[in-house]
Amino acid sequence: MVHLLSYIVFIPLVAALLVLLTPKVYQNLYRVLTVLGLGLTLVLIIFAVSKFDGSVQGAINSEANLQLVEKTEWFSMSLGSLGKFSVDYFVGTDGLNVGMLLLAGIVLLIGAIASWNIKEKQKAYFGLYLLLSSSILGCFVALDFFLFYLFFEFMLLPMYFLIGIWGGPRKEYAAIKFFLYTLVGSILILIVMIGLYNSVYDPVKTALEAGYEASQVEQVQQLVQDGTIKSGQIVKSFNMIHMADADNYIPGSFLEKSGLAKIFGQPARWIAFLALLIGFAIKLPAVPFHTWLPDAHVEAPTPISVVLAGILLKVGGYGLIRTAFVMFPDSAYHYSWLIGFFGMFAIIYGALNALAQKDLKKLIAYSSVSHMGFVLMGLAAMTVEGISGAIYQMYSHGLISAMLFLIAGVIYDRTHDRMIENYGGLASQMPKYTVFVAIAFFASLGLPGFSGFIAELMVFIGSFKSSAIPAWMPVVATTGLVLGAGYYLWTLQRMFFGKFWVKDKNWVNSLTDLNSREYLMLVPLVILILVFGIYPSLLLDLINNSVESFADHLFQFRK
Amino acid sequence: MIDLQDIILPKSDPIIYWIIALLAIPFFSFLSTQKFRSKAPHWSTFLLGLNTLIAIYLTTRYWNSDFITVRGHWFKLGETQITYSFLVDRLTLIMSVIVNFISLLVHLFSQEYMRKDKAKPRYFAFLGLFTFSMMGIVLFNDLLFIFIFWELVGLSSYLLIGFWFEKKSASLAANKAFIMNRLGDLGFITGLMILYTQFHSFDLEAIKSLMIYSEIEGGNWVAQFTNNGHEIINTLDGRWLSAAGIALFCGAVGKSAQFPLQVWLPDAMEGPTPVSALIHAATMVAAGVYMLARIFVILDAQALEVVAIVGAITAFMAAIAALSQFDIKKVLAYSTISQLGYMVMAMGIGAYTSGLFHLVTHAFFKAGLFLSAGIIIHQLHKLESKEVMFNAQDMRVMGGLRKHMPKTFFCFLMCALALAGLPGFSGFLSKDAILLDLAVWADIKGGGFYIPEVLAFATVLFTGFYTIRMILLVFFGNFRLPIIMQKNELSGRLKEGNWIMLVPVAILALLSLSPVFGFTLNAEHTWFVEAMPTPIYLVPISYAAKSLVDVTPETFEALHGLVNAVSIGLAIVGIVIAYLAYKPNAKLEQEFVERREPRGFFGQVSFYHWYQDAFYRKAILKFVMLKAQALSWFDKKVIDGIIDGLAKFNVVFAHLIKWFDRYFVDGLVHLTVFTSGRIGQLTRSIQSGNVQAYILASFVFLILLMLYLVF
Amino acid sequence: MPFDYLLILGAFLFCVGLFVVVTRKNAILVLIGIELMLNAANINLIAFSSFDPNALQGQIFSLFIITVAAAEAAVGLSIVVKVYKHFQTADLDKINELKG
Amino acid sequence: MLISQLQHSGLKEKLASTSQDLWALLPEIVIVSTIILLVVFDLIFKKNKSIGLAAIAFAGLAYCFVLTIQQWHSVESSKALMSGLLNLNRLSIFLKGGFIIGLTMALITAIRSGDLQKDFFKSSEILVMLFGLLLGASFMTLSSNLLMIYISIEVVSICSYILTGLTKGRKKAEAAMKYLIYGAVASAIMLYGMSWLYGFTGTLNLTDQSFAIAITQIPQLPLSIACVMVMGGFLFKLGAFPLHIWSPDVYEATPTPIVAVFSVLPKLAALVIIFKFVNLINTPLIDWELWIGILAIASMTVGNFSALWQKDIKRMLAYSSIAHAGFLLVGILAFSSSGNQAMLFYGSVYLMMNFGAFYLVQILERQTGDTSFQSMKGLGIKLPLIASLVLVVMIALTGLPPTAGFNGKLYIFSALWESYQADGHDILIWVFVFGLLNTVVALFYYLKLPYLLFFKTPQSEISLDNKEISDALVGTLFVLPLLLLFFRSDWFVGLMNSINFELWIP
Repeated sequence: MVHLLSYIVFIPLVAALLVLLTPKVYQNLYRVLTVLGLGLTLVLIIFAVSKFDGSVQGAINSEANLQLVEKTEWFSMSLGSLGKFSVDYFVGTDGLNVGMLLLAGIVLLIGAIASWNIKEKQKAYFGLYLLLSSSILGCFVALDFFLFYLFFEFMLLPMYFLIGIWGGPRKEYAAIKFFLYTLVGSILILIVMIGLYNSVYDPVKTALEAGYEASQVEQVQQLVQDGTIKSGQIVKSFNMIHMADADNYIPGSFLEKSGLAKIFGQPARWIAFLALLIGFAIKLPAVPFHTWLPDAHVEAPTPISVVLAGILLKVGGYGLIRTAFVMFPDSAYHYSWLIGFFGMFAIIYGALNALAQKDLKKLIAYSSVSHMGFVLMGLAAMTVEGISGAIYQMYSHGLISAMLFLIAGVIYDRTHDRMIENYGGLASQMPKYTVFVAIAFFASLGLPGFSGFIAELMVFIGSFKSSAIPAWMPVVATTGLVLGAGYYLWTLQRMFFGKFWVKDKNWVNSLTDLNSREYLMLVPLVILILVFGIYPSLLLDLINNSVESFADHLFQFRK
Repeated sequence: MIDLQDIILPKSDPIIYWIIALLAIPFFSFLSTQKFRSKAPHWSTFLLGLNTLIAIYLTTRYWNSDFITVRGHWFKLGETQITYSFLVDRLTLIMSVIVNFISLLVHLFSQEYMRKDKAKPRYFAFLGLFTFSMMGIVLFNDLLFIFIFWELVGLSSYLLIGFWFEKKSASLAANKAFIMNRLGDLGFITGLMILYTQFHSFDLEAIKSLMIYSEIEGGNWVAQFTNNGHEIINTLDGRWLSAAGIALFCGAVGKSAQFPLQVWLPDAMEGPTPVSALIHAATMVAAGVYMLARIFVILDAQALEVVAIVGAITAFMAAIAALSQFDIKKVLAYSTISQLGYMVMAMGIGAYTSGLFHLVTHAFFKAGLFLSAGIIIHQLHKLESKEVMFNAQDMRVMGGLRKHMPKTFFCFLMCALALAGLPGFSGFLSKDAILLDLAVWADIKGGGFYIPEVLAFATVLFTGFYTIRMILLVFFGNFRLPIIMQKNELSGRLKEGNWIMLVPVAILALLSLSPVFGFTLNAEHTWFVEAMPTPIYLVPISYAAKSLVDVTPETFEALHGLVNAVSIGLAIVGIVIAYLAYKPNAKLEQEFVERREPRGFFGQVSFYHWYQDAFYRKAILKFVMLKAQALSWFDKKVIDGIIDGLAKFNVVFAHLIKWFDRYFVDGLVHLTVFTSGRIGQLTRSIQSGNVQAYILASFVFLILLMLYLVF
Repeated sequence: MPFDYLLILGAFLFCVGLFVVVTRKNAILVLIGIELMLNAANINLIAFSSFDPNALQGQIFSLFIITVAAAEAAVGLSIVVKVYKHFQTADLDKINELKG
Repeated sequence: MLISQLQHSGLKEKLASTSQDLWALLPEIVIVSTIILLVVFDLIFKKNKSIGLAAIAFAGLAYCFVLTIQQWHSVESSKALMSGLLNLNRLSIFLKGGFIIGLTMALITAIRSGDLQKDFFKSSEILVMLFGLLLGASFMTLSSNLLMIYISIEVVSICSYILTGLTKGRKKAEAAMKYLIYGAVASAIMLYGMSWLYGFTGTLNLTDQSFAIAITQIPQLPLSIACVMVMGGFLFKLGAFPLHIWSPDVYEATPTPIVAVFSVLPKLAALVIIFKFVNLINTPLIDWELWIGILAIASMTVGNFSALWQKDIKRMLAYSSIAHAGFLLVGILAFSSSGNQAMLFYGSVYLMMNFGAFYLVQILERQTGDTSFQSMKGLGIKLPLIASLVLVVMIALTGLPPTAGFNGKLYIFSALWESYQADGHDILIWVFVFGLLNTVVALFYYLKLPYLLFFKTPQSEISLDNKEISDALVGTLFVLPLLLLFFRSDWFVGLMNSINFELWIP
C-alpha cells in the first residue's frame, strides 16, 4: 500500500462527506458510519505501525529517517525575481510521530463510540467530529510546515463548534476562550513559519532548477553559500526536514544558523524558538497559558473532552518537538533551564490546583496540566531517556486521560452533576464502576504496573542525568507524585468510600452500574495501559532510534 | 575498565521456574479467589500452603549453594539496557519462607475471623495480592523492580487497611498510609535517579560491581566503565554518594514507619487484625529493613550514621508512646515501630546479621501477639449487641481474661516475654546481639554516639514496662466489661477462641522460643548468625564506614557479659515497675479505667505520640490545603482575571477605536467619497450632450497637453 | 509662389474649418467645416509632395483623402436627415438628450 | 522604399511582388469575399434569409480564423508587404485572431438578443458593416504606413458611424450624429498632423530609414505639435483621454452586440498603431513616457471616477472601457518586452471580459427591457446562474484574484515596476499609484450590479422567458476562460512569448 498515510488521513474525511450526504431520515446511520470510518482508519494505522521498523537509522534532519513517505508537489508559484514558492504534500512517519498516530487512532475510535448517544444535530456533530479526526491525523503525519500549519488551524474550527454547540452551560465562553488562546498561539507559529520559509531552501529542487542533478545536494549547498546560485533560482520550501538541517539556510537570511539578525537585541533564532515555544505551550498547555483547559474540558461534552485531552494536548507537545526543538536546537539548549523550570512548576502547580477543585472534570483537567509538565521537563532534559520519557508520557497520558474523562462522563451522563461533594460511598452502589475508577486513578498517579509510571520514571532519570537542567529540578518535581496521590485518593475516598449518600434523592435509581457500551470503551483502555506498563518496549523499540538521533542532533549544539 | 554490558548479560538458571511459581501462585490467588464465592478462603489458603511448601523446599535445596542470579532484558532506552534480575541467596530464602509461612497462618486465622464478613473473597484476593508484591520485593535483585513491588505493597496495604470502606476512619487511614508511603517513595526515586545517572543501570549486581571501581577524586565521585564499547565517565559531587544512600533509606523510612513517617502505622490498625498481624507486624514493615540489607554494601559512613540515629530515635519515641495507650492494637503497633527502630539502628551501626536476626524473631512473636489479640477482639465482638456497644479493642473493657481464655493467655504470654527480651526467648537473643554490636560501635565511634546506646537501653526498659502492663490489664484483675455494662451474664458468654484461630497462635508462640535458633544465650552460636555473615562495604574507601567485621572478637567478648547483664536487668526493672503500677486495683490501674486520657504532661505526650500526628495534620496538611486553595483562587482570579481583564480592556479599546473610526477615518472616507464624487461630477460635466462642446473640450485638452509637454 | 504661403493657407483653412465646426449651430454647416479642415490637410500634403518628386506620395495621399471625405459627407448627410426626422431640427444644441 | 522599388523595376515585377504579397493577405481577402457573398445573398432572397445570412457570416469567420492560425505558424518574424505599405507580424495575426473571436461572440450575442435579432439578420446591412469594421481593424494592425493607417482608421470609423445610425431609434440617430461629427473632426486633426509629418520626413512609410533619420533633425516644437495632432486621431479610436467624450453617449444608444464590437476591436487596433507610432518615433526631443503616462493616468481617473455616478449599465461600461484604455496605455509605457507582453495579455483578457459583460447585459436587457440599474433589482434570485456569471465578470473587470483580470493587472504592474527599477522615471511611480487607486475605486461601481442583483428585492414581478439555461450555458462558455486563465495563465503567456515585438524589417 503505497499511499498508506494519505488513506489514513483522508478516510475520515470521506466518511465525513458520506455523513453529510446521507439524508436526515437515516438518523442513526451517522454514528455507525463514523465508527466504521474510524475503525477502518485504526486498522490501517495498526498496519502502518506494524510495517514501521524501529531499526531504521538516520539523522533526525535527513529524510533517511522517515518511513511510509509520500511527497508530491502540491502547488508552486513563480514570483519573478523573488525566486520560486513551492509547497509540497509531504507526509511521512518517523519515531517521533508513530506513537502519536497510534494514540490518535485509538482515542478517536473510542471518542466515536463514546458519542453514541449524542441526540441533537447528529449530522453536524458527526461531520465535524470526522473533520476533526482527519485534521488531527493529518497534523501528526504532515512533514511540510505549510501542510502542518494547515491541519493545525483546521483542527480549531470543528473543535470550536463541537464545544460551542454541544457543550455545557458556559459553552460559548469556553469555546471562544479555547479558540482565541490557540489562535494567538498559531499566529506566533505562523510568523515563525514565514520567517523560516524565506530563509530555507530546498537543495534538491534548487539543484534541478540550477541545472545540477538532484543528487549533488552538498555541491549545491556549497554553491548557495558562496552565492554562485542567485536568489532567483533558489527554490524556497516549507519542508520541515530541510528546515532542521542547518546548511539548508540561505546565507544572510533572517533565521540563519550564525544568527546575525537581531530582534530587540536577541538573536533572531532565539526569538523564533521562543515564539514557537509559546505557540505550542499554549496548546500543551504549559502553566501560564493553561487557563483555557479547565473551562474547555468542563464545558465540552464527554466524547469531545476525551479527544481534547487524549490527543489535542499531544499535538502541542509533538509540535514542540517537531518544530521548535528539531529546528532550533541551539536556542533550545539556551532556554532549557527555563523550559525545565516551567515543566517542574507545571507539575506542582497543576497538582496543587487539582487538590483544591470541587468539580471532578476540572480536577482531571488540572491533573492533565500537571502531567503535561512532565513532557516539558523531559524535553528540557534533552537526554535520550528524557525525550523518550516525554513521548511515552504523551502516549500514556493520552490513554489514561481518555479513560479518566470517560469515567467522569459516566457519572455526568447519569446525573448531570460533577461536584465531588454531592456524592459519597458510590462503591457500594456501583462496585464495578469503582474498580475502573480505582484503576484509572492509580494509573494516573503513576502506580508501577501502569504506563504512567514508566513515563514518569524515564522523565525523572532523564532529567536528573541531563546537564541541560539542574539536578534539583527533578527532585523537587517528585513532590508532584505525592500531591498526585493526595488529590486522587482524596477524591476516591470522598466520592466512593464511606456510606452511600447522594445530594439529590432521585439520582439514586439513575446511578446504575456500567452498561455494555461503557465496558466496550473502558476495558480496551485498561488493557492498553497495563500492556504498555508491563512491556514498554512495544513502543520504545519504535521510537528508540529516532530519539537517539534527535538527542545527538540536540547534543551537537551543547557547548 | 569493566564493561556494563558484560555484567548485565542475560543469565538463565533452572531455578527460574521455581521463582516464577513463587510469584505466580499468590498473583493467581489474587485473580481467581473472587470467582470462588463462598469457598474463596479455602482456595487461597490452599494456594498459600502450596507456596510455603515451595519456599521451604527451595530453602532446603539451595541453602548451602552459592547465590544464584537470573537476568533478562526488559526494554532498551537509547544506549542503556533496562534489565530485570532475580537473586536467590540465603536472605531471600529465609525471607520467602517467613513471608509465606506467616501469610499462610494469617489465611488460616482469617478463615474464622472473617467468617461472617460477606466481602471475604475480596479480602483473600487482596491478601494474595499482598503476598505476591512482598515476594516481588524479596526475589528481585533490581532496584527498579524492588521499587515497583514497593508501591504495589503500598497499594495492597491501602486496599487492606481500607477493607471496611464503609468506615470513614478506615478509608482515611488507608489514604494516610498510602500518602505517607508515597512520601517515602520520593526518596526512593531520587536514590534511583542518582544511581542510574552514575551507573546507567538499576541492577544491584551491576551497581555493586561498578561502585567498587568508582573512586572519590577531590570531592568528586567518579565512575568509569564502558557500555558496549564506548567509554563512559560520570562525575558527580561526592555528596551525591551519601545522598543516594540517605535517599534510598527514606524509602525504607516510609515503608517501615520510621521517624518522621511513622504516624500512619497506629492509624493502620483500622484494618482487620489478621491484616495488621501480617502486614503491620511481620512482613511489609520488614520490607524496609530487607531493602536496607540489600543496599547495605553501597551505604557510606554518612548514610549509615543517619540510619542509626533515625533508628534509635524511632525506637525510643515509639516505646514511650506505647506506655499509655488504651487500645491493645495501638500498643502492639507502637511496639512494632519501636522494634523496627531497633532493626534499622542495627543496620545503621553495621550490625547486618543481628539486624536481620531481630527481623526474623520479631516477625514471629509480633505476629503471634497480634493474632492472639485478634482472638480476644473476635470473642469480644461476639458479645456485642444492640444495647451492648463498646470498642472491642479497648483494654479497659478487658481484664481477667486468663480465666476465660487460658490457651490464648498462654500463647500471648510466650510472645510478650519474647518481645520483652527475657532470656530463653528468641527476642532476647536477637536484641542482645544488636545491643552488643551497638555497644562496640559506640566505643569505636566515641563522642556523641553514646546517645543511641542510651536510647536503646532505655527502650529495653520501656518495652519491658508496656509488655507487662498490657498483660496485667488484659489478663489479670477482674473482667471489667460486665461491671461497666452492669450485665453480669456477659462474662459467662466469653469463651475461648476455636481451634482454627489457636493453632497459628500456638505455632508462633513456639517459634518465639530461643531453642528454635540454638540452645545458647549467646547469639553468636545460633545457626542464623553463622549463616548470615555481614558483607563488607563496597563504597570508595574514603567514604566507607568502619565495618564491625574487622573489629577483633576480643572487644566483643569483653563487652558481651556487661551488655547481657544490663539488658536483662533493665527488662526486669521495667517489669517490676509495671507490676507495681498496674497489678489489680493498684493506683494507676484504677485511674486508667475511669479516665479518658492519662493525666500529666508525660502521659499526654506519650498518649498522643509526641503530638506528631496533630503537628502533621495542623501544619503540613493544613498548609498544603491552604496553599492549594490559594493557588486555585490565584489561578481563577489572577490569571483568569488578567485574561478577562485583557478581554475587557480590548472591549474598551474597541469602543475607543469605534469612536475614532466613526469620526476620523469614516470622516476621511466620506471625504474621499465626497471628493471622488465631485471629481466624477467634474469629469461627467463635460458630457453636456452637445457634440460641439465635446470637440472644443477635447481640442483644448490636446493643446493644454502639448503646451505642458513642450515647456 | 513661395512655398510657405501654401503652408500658411493650409493652416488658415484648418483654423477656419475648426472655427466653423465649433461655432455654427446647423449640422450641415458643421459638416462643411469638417470638409474645410480635410482640404487644409490636402493642401499641405500636395505642397509637401513637391519635395519628393519621383514618388509623389503626398498627392496619392490627397487623392485618398478626397474619396474618404466624400464618403464621410455622404454618410454624414444621411445621418443628418435621420436626425431631422426624429428631432425636426438640425440644430446641434437641441440634439443633446444623451448626457450625464 | 516604395519609391525606389517603383523606379527601377517595371510594372511586371511590381505586379509579381504584389501578387506574391497577396498570399499573405488571405484572411482579409476572405473577409471581403464574405461581404460580397452577404450582399449577393441579401439581394437574391426575399423572405426568411436570416438563417442563410447567419450561416454565411459564421462560415466566413470560421474560414478566416483557420487561415489566421495557418498564417500564425507560417510567419516567424515580421514581413513587409506591398513594398512597405503593410507589415505582417505575429502581433497582428494574434490580434486578428482575437478580432475574429470577438466578432463571433458579438454575433452570438446578437442571436440571443430576442427582438433585436430580427433586425440584425433581417437584412445584411449590419453584418456587412460589421465585417467592414473587421476588415478595417485587421488592416489597422497590419499598416505601418501613414496612408494605410489613415485609410484603415477611416474604414473602421465610417462603418461604426453607419452601425450606430442604422437601426431605428431617436437616441441612435443622435448618437450617430455626434459620433460622426466628433470622429470626422478627430480624423481631420490627425490628417493635418500627418501632413506635417510628411512634410518633415518626406516619406509616408514609418519603417523607412529616411523617416527615422529625418525625425531626429526636426526641432522640438513643430515635431511635438505634429505628433500630438496625429496621436489625437489614434486616441479618438482608442477612446482614451482627451478624446473619449463621445463614447458614453454612443455606447448608451447603440444596440449591445455592436457596442461590444465598438468597445474592443477599434481600441486594440488603435493600440497597435500607437505602439508602432511611439516606438518608431524615438527622438530624445519627445519624452513619450511622460506623454503616455499622463494620458494613462488621465483616462484611468476620468473613466473610473465618472463611472461612479452612472445610472445605466452600458454607460457605466463605456466609462470602464475608457479606464481599461488607460491600463492598455500603461502596457506601452513600460517600453520593455515584458511590458508589451503584459499589454497584449491585458488586451486579450479585456476582449474576453468586455464581450462576456455585454453578452450578459444583453441577456438582462432582454429580460427587463432596459439597461438601467434600477430595473435590475432582485434579478439574482430569479436568474441565479446568469447573476453569478455577472458576478464573475464584474470581479474580472475589477481585477480581483480568482479571475484572469488579476493576472492582467499583476503582469502590467510588475512590468511597470521592473521598468521603473530600470530607468527610474518618476512618472512611472505616479502611474503605479494612480493605477492602484483606480482599481480600488473600480471596486465600488463594478460590484454595484451584482449587489443589486443579489441583495435587493425586485420591485415588480418580471415575466421571465425560460431560456435561462441555454443563456447560462453560452454565458459560461464566455466566462470560463476568465477563470481558467487565472490558474493556467502560462498557456497564454507562452503564446505571447513567441511574438517578437521587433517591428520593422528594413
